[in-house]
Amino acid sequence: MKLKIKTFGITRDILGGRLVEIEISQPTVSLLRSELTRRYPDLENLNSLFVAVNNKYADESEELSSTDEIALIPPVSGG
Amino acid sequence: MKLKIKTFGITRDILGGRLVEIEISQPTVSLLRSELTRRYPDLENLNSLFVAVNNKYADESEELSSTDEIALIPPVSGG
Amino acid sequence: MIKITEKPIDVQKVIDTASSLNAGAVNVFIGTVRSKAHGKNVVWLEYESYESMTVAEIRKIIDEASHRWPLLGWAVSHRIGTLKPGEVSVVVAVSSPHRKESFEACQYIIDEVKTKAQIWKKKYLKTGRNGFQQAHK
Amino acid sequence: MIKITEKPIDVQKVIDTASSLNAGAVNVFIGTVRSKAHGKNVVWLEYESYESMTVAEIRKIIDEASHRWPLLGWAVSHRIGTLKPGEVSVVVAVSSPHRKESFEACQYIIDEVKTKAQIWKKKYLKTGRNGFQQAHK
Repeated sequence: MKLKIKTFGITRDILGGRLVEIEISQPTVSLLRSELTRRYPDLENLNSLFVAVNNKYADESEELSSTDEIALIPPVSGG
Repeated sequence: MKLKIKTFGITRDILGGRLVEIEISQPTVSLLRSELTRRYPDLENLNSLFVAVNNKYADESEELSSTDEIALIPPVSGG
Repeated sequence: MIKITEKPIDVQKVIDTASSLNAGAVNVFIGTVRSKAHGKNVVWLEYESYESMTVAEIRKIIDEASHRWPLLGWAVSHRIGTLKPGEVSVVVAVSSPHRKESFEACQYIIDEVKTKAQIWKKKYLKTGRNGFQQAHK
Repeated sequence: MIKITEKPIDVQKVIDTASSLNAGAVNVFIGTVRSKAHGKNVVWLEYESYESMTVAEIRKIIDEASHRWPLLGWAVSHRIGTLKPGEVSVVVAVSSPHRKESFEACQYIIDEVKTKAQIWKKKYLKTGRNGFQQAHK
């Protein structure tokens, strides 16, 4: 299944784009995370990395579909 | 000696004017205070009453002259 | 800038005066005239100041604040004269490198100004249909 | 009002939005871009936001603050896009009956916005004569 991943902050630099496509079969948040860190090991250096699905922070077990709005949320630095 | 007393806040209502003249011989802050409370007993109801001489809070023993700028400072309420 | 003024306070100007290019934080306190006091409607307030003493007193307060916190800019403006509900009576603005100290310094300054500056307010309250009452607090 | 905007923030407008006739106090926090960071000159900053999440997150922060303190008005505005040193990045304003709670609520809100809102800054720092460096903090 093809997932579209929105990137923000430093994850955009690491993944190299605003919207990155990843192919995973029967994807969950946990599987997505494994696949991303395999391809982009620099993600492991972050103090935290949340995955948001449809504008909510997702649990690791949450199943993903190709119509979900998926986003990577690295440590925030507003203000 | 004739002293001119500036009034502020509630002391203006009690003394009935912005600038009140008081005659005292060999005046000190302490004597002025006694004379004022004798004439205007309502002053005793104030939580505090400072006497300022030439823009500084004065000690009770300070001597006063007719050229001093003397002011009554009741509890403040700015802000 | 320490200003005692009969004219409406320009809040943005007070903020601009306190700002600094090296600051990351500006904290601003704005005191406004409440429409109610002692359970009654406020018709208007009158503020007066013993200006020479007030300016010296506020300067002392600012000196103490500058000693305690790394202030990069500051400004205090207090209105006097007749004010209606909703109008701004006082503005304190400070800038500092980081936000925590801007909050602490601004709160210190307004607390001290309220308890030490030689400024007095007189409230004119509405009591019943045609009645008025004055209050010195 | 919660606003995420590419345009310069009108501080006075944020204050007006947060003001209330029943309030005696308005506290305002203004975050500004510092000219120095990590010991280097800041050339510019870029802020971006995941706007849908950011607005919902700030709304939760405001709800919690309204629960803890008697707020009469509030407004939060955060700038995104390219900012130069001295420019305003964020404004938080709250009004309340008395001053203490206005300081506490405003500080709570900006602390929470900084640690929770989905906003990211990227600093462009000058290193040497022609060098640049990017920093994500």
